[in-house]
Amino acid sequence: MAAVKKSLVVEALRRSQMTELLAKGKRLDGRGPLDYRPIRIETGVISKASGSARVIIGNTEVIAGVKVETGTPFPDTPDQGLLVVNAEVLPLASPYAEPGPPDEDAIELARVVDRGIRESQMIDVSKLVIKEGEKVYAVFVDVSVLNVDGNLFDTTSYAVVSALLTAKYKRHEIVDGKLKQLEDTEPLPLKTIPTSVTMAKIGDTVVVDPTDEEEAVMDARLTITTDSNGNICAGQKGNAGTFSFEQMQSAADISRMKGEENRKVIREVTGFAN
Amino acid sequence: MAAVKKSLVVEALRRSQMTELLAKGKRLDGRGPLDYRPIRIETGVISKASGSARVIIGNTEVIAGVKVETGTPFPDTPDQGLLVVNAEVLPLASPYAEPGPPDEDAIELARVVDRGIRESQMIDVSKLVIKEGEKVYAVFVDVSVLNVDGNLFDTTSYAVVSALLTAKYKRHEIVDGKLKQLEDTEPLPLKTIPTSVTMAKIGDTVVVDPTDEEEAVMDARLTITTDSNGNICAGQKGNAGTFSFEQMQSAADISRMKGEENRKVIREVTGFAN
Amino acid sequence: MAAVKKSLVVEALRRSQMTELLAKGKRLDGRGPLDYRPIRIETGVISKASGSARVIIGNTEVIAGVKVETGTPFPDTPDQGLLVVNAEVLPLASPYAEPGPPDEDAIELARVVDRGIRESQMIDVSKLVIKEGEKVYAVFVDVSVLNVDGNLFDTTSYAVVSALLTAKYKRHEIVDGKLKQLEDTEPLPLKTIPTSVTMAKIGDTVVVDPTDEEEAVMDARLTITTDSNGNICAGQKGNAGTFSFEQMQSAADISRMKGEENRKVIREVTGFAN
Amino acid sequence: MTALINEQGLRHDGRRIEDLRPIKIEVGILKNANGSAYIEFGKNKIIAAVYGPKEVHPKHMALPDRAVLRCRYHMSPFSTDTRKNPAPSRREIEISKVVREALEPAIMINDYPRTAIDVFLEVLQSDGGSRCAGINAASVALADAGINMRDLVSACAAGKVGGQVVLDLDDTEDKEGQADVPVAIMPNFDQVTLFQLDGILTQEEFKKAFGFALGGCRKLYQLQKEALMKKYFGHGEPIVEENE
Amino acid sequence: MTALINEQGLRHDGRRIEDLRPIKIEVGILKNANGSAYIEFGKNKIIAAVYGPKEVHPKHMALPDRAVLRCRYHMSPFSTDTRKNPAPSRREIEISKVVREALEPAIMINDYPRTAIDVFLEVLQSDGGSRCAGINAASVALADAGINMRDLVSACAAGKVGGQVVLDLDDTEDKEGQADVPVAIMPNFDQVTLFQLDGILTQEEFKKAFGFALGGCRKLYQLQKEALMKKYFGHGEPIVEENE
Amino acid sequence: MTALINEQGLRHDGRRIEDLRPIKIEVGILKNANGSAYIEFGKNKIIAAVYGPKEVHPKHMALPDRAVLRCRYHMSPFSTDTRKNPAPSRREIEISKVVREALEPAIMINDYPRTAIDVFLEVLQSDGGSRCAGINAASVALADAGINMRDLVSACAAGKVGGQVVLDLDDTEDKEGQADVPVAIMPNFDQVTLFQLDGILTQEEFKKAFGFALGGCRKLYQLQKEALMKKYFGHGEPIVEENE
Repeated sequence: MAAVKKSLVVEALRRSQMTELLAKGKRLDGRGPLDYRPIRIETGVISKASGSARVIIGNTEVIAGVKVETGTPFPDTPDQGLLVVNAEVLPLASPYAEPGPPDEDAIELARVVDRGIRESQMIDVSKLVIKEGEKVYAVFVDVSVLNVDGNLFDTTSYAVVSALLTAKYKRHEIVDGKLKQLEDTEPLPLKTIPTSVTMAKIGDTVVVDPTDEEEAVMDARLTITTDSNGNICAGQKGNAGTFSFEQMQSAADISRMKGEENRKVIREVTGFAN
Repeated sequence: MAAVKKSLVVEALRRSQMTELLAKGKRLDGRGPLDYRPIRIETGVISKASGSARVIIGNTEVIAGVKVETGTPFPDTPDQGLLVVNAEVLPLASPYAEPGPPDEDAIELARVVDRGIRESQMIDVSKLVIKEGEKVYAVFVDVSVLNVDGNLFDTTSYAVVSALLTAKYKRHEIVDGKLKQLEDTEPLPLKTIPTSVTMAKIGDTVVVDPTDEEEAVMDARLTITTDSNGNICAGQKGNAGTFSFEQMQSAADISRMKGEENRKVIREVTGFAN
Repeated sequence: MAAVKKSLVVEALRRSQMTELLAKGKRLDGRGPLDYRPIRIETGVISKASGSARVIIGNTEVIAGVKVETGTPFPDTPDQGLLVVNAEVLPLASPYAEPGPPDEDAIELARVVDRGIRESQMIDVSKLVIKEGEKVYAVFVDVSVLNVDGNLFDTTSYAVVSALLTAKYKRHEIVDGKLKQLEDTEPLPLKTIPTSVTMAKIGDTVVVDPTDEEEAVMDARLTITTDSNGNICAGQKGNAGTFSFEQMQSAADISRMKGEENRKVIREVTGFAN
Repeated sequence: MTALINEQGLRHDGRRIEDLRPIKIEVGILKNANGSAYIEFGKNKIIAAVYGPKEVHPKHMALPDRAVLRCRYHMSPFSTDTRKNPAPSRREIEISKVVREALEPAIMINDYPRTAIDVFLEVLQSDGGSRCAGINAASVALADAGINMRDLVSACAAGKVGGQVVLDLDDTEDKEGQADVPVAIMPNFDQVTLFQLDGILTQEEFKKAFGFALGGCRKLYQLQKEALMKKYFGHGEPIVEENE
Repeated sequence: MTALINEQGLRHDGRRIEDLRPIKIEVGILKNANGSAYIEFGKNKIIAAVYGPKEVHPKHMALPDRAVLRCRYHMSPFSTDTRKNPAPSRREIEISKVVREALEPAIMINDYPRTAIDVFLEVLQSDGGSRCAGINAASVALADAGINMRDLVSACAAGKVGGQVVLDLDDTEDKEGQADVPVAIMPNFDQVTLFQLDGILTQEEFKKAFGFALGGCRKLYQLQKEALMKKYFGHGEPIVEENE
Repeated sequence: MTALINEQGLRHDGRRIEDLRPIKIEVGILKNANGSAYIEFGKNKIIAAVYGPKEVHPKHMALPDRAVLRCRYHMSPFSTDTRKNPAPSRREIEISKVVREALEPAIMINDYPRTAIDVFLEVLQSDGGSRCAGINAASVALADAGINMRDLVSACAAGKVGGQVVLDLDDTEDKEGQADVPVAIMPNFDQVTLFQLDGILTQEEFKKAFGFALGGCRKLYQLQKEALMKKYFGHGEPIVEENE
C-alpha cells in the first residue's frame, strides 16, 4: 500500500497539533496514550475455512482465514508441520492501497505476525505430522485487510490468533501408501496466545494502537509480542525514526501489560484457557 | 491487445455512417446483416503438431495447433483427461497488439472458446485416461492470431475445432510402472462440432461476423455456440453495451441457423460426420 | 544493465579521439591492440560454495560460485548431469545497472559463457549420474558481477572456469531407494579449459579486452572461445556493427593465441594440468 | 450423493425450482470507500467497494469525454473449499472484465470526464453465482458512492439441474448440473448487460432459463432498493427512485 | 539411428554436403503489418512482420538522432516437438537480441529519428536454423515495409556433422552433430552482421565452415531478391537493386 | 551435536558469552560506486555500495524536501548452504526495508532534496547476523560516499543460546538457539534505529540481551571508525569525528 500522501504544510501542522495535545497526555480522539480503541472480535465468520475471525479495532477491520491442508515437510525439518502466513491489504481497504502482489509493507506485516505465532511456539508443529519426512499438515493463514485506520499489526495479529484458536481440521492417515481423509475434526495443537502490542512514537511520546492519522505523522513504530506467560516472543521496530534506550525498556513493560489486557479479550471470545 | 484508438470525432462520424447504412440493411463491405465473410479453413499446416488448422475469415487469420501430451489428472476428476486452451494475439497481428502475457481480451477469447469445446462435450475426456488417478492425456490447444480484422471469437473457435477434428495422437501404456509411448496413432474421441456465432449490436441492428471497423463502433458483442444437434452450449456477451430481451431471443435463433451453415464448412474440410 | 548514456557530441568526440589513437596502434590506457589488462584470479573465496573464484581484469570484477546439488535429468538425456549458468550484473556494479530479473545483456552473457563450458565438453556430464534417468548431479554456477569496466564476457568466463576447476563436491548414493550423501568429496570430472577471448571493433581496428569506455564507442563485439587443444568451441558476435570477412578470420587466430596465454594464467592459479 | 431434485420437485437444499437462496444486502459497510455494500447470497459473502470519481494515474490513461471504469473481482484465499492462490487467476481476470461491462451501461460515465471509477469486489466466501451476487453488491455500492446511474444493475443466474430448468444454482448444483446462465439486466430498461452460458440447453430450455433469470433479476432489484432505502431512509420508508 | 552421412556422402535427408534445404519465401502476406514475409526453410515455417517507423512509447525511449529498432523472436507453443511454454525463454530473449543486431547494420536508422521500428518473428514450426531463416524473412519484410536499407541481410548456417563440414543443418543434424555456425551478412558489403558458434571445430574446419556459410548466405540473397521481385514486378521481371 | 555452551562457559566456536566473532572492515573497495565497504563478520562476507545523491527516475517519485533513500539487501545464489534462488525472497524484501529504516535516521536527507540515494548490500557469503553486518558496512559506505550524516549507524545482535544470553550469534547458534535480537543504534545519540526480536525471552533476559547488543554496537562503532580512519588518514592517524 502506498504511504498516505499529504502536502508538507498540512503534515507539519497536523503533527504540531498532535504533539501539543500529546504533551498534555491527550490524543485527537480523546484516548490516553496507553488506551486501545474498542476491540471487536468475531470468530467462525467463514464457514468454508478451518477457522476464521474478523477483528475490528476502531475503524481498522481485517478477516483472517485458516486452511489446514496437507503437504511435504521441509527437508531440514521432516518432523514438523508447516505454517504459512500471508496478508493482503485489499485495494478496497484504503484510497492508497493498490492491486498487485504484496508490497514491502504487506510482506513485513505478514512476517511479523508470522514470527509472533511461530516463535511463541503457539502451534506445536511436531504434532502436525502425518508421516515423518513425507506428509505433514500445512496451516495456511490468510489475512484480508478490509479497512485501514492504523495499527494493522495488532488487528491482523489478533485476527490470525483468534482464527487459529477456533480452527478445526480433518485428520488424515496414510493407508496402503495413499493419503486418506478421516471424518472427525479436531482443534489445532495450541499452547499459548501470542499477543502483539504496537506503539507509535510521536515527538517524545509513545502511544499504543495508533490511528491512521497518528501513523501518518509518527516518527517510529514498535511492535512487541508477548506470550501467555508474559515472555517476549517477537519484536519489530518500523519507520525511519528512532527509540531511545529508555523508551525501548519501557516499551517492553507496556507490551506485557497491554498484551495481557488484550489477551483477555481474545480468551473470552475464543474460550481458550491458556 | 489494446483497443483501437481513434479520435472522438472520427469515431462518431464512422458510427453514424455505419448506422445509416445498417438502417437500410447494408454494411460497409456490402454484406447483409446475417452474412459471413468467406471462410477459408486449411488443416494439417503444422506437421509437428498433433493437429492444426489455419482459418481465415475476411482478413482475420489464426493458426491453432494441438499437442497431446501426458499429465496428472486433477484430484477431483481422476477419471478425466485434461484440456487446455490458450490464445495469443501476436504483436504482428495488429498495430494495437503488444508483446507480453495475455491481457484480459486474450484471456476472455481463450476461455470462451475453451468453454465451447468443454461444455459441448466435444471431447470425451473419460476416454483420455491412461491410468485412473495417475496418468491421463492432456490436450493442449494453442492459438496464434496472425492478423486481426474482427470476429476473433469465431475465427479462433473454428481453428481450434478444426485442429481437434483432424488431430492424431500416440497412445501410451503403463508397462512395469513406467509410461511407454506406443507407435500407433489415433484420432481424439470426439462427439460433436461446437460452432460459435458472434454477433455485434450497432445502433439497433445486430450483424454477424463483425469486421474490425464494426467492432470499433459496436455497442455490444454476443457469442453463442451451438453443438451439432443445435443445442446451445456456450454464450458470452461482451463490451459495455446491452442487448434487449428480444434481441437475446433472436440471437439464439441466429446462432443455430448460422452455426449450422458454418458447421457444414468445417465438416467438409475435416471430413468429420457428426 | 542499461547502456551507458552519453550526450551525442561527447560520444562522437570520444570516438574520434579513440580511432585516431588506434590508427597509431595505441589505446587510451597505453595498451597495444592485442594486450589484456592485468588478470587477477583468486579461488576458494566462498567457503560455503563447492567452488568459487574472484576474477579481476582491470577494474572489472566478478565472483563465480559453484553449487553441486542433486536433481532429475532431462527426459531426453537421462544419462547426463545438469549444468546451469546464471549471471547477475549487480546494481552496485555500475551506475547503469538496475535491480530486477536479468535483462537481455545479462542473459546473453550467461548463455555465451554457458555455451563455452558446455560445447567444449569441459565437464564430462556422463560422469555426473547417480542413477540413470532418476538422479543426477546438477552443477549450478552463479556469477555476481561486482564492478563493470568492460569485457564482462572474459572476466565472467574465467571466473566460472576457475570456480569449476577448483570445485569439490560430496558424492551421493541411492541406498534402499533413498538418496544418501557420502562424506568424501571429489573434484568435478573435467577435461579441458575453455578460454574466451573478446574483441571489439572500433573504426577499422580490432582490440582485445575492451574497457567500458571502449565498449561505449565500439561498433561490434566478438567473443571466440577455444579449448585446451586450440579448437574453437563457441563464438558470439554482439552489437549493431559488423566484421569484415577478413576480420573474422584473423579474429579466430587471435582467439587461439590470446586464449592460450590466458589459459596459462588459469592453469597456474588452479593447478589444472590439461 | 442425494438427487439434485427429488420426487417432490425439491432441490438438494429444499428449495423449489424457482426459489432464490436467502439473500441479505447491507449498504455502506466500509469507512474508507466512497461507497460500499455487503451481500450474502446463499453461502456467498462478498464485499463491494467503490472509489471515485478520482484522478487517473498514469494520466495518459484518462479519457477526455468520460470516466474510465475499472473493476477487480478477487477471491480471498480462504473463500474456497481448497485454499485459493492469492494471485489473480485467468477466471478472476475474465470475471473482472464481464462484471465491468455489466455495470458500465448503467453508469453515466460521461458525467465524469478525465476521472477513474474503481469497483472492487472481494469474495470472502464463494458459492455458486458469485459473479451475479457481486454485480448486485457493486451496483448498490456505486449508488452509495453517489455515482450518477441510469438504473441499478440486477443479476441472477438460472440453469439446468437434474434435467430441469431452475433458478439460482448453488455450488453443488453448479458443479453437478447441466448448465448455468448468469444474467444481469437494467430492470427499468429491459436491457441485458451481462450474459454468459455454460453447459447444454435446447432452444426451449434456453428460453425458459433466460426467462427464469430475468425473474430472478427483478427480485434482486427489489432487494437492492430495500437495502438502499434502509440506509438512506431508515426502515420502512418509501424509496424515491430517482434513476428510473 | 541412421548415419548422419552415408558412404555416398549423402546426408540423412538425401542432401549433399553443400546443399540447402528447400526454401520458399513469400512477401507481403499479412494485411495489417507495414511489411511482412513468410519463409519455409526446411521444416521451418516463420512469419516476419514489420511495424514502423512509428511513435515511440514511452516517449523518453525515443532517440534524437535515429530510430529505435526492436525485435521479438517468438515460437508458437505448437512449433516444437514437445509443447513450448508461451512465455519467452532465455533462448528466445538472446535470439531476439542477436537478430536485432544482425539487422540493424543494414537499416538506415538515422533516416527515422525519434521513431521505433518493430520487427516480429513468429516461428510457427521450428527446425534447425530458425534464427537464420527468420533473419532472411525479416530482412525482406523490412524492404516490403519500405524502410531505407543499405543492403539486404542474408543468413545461413554451416556446421559439422558426422565428422564433416556441411551447409545448413536441420534439427537432427543440429542435435546430433558436432558444431553449428549461424552467419548473417550484408552481401554487397562483405560484412558479417551475425555470427555464433556452438560445438567444436579445428581452426581449419572453422575456416571451411565459415566459407560454406558465406556461400549459403549468397544463395539466400538470390532467393530474397526473387521473392521481392515477384511481389513488386511480377514473375520474371528484372529487379532494380536500388539499395546496392 | 556439541553443546552450544560447554562447562567452561565457552560457545561452540570457542567464544565467551560476550565475545564478537572476528570482524574486518575495508572502505572504498569498488571503483564505480560513490562509496563502498566490505565487511567480514564471522563467515559473513558482504559488500555495501552507495550511489547518489542522484536524479530520481521516474521523476514523480522525487520528494521536494528530501532525498529518497532506497535500499536493496540481496544474497548471491552461492552465499548459502543450499543454492539460493536469485529472485528476491520475502525475507530479503523485509530486510531491505528494516535496513533502510535503520540507516535513514542517521542520514541528513533534507540536505539532498529531489534526489535518490541508493544503498546496495550484496551478501556474498552468509552467516548469522548478516543484516547487522550489512548495516555496519552500509553506514561506512555512506560516509565513504560523502553523504552528510548525523552519526554512524552501528549494529550487533544479542540472543539466547543454550539457556544463556550471549552476544553475536553465528549461523549454528541462530538456528539452534532460543532467541535472536538484532539491534542498530546511533552511538552518539543513544537512539535505536533497528530492533527485531525472534524467540522467547523473559523480561529480565530481554533487558540483559538488549544491554549486550548495545555493548556490541559500541564495539562495532570503534571498528567502523578505524576502517574509515585507515582509508582517509592511513594507519594509526587520529580520526577527526566531524559528525558527532
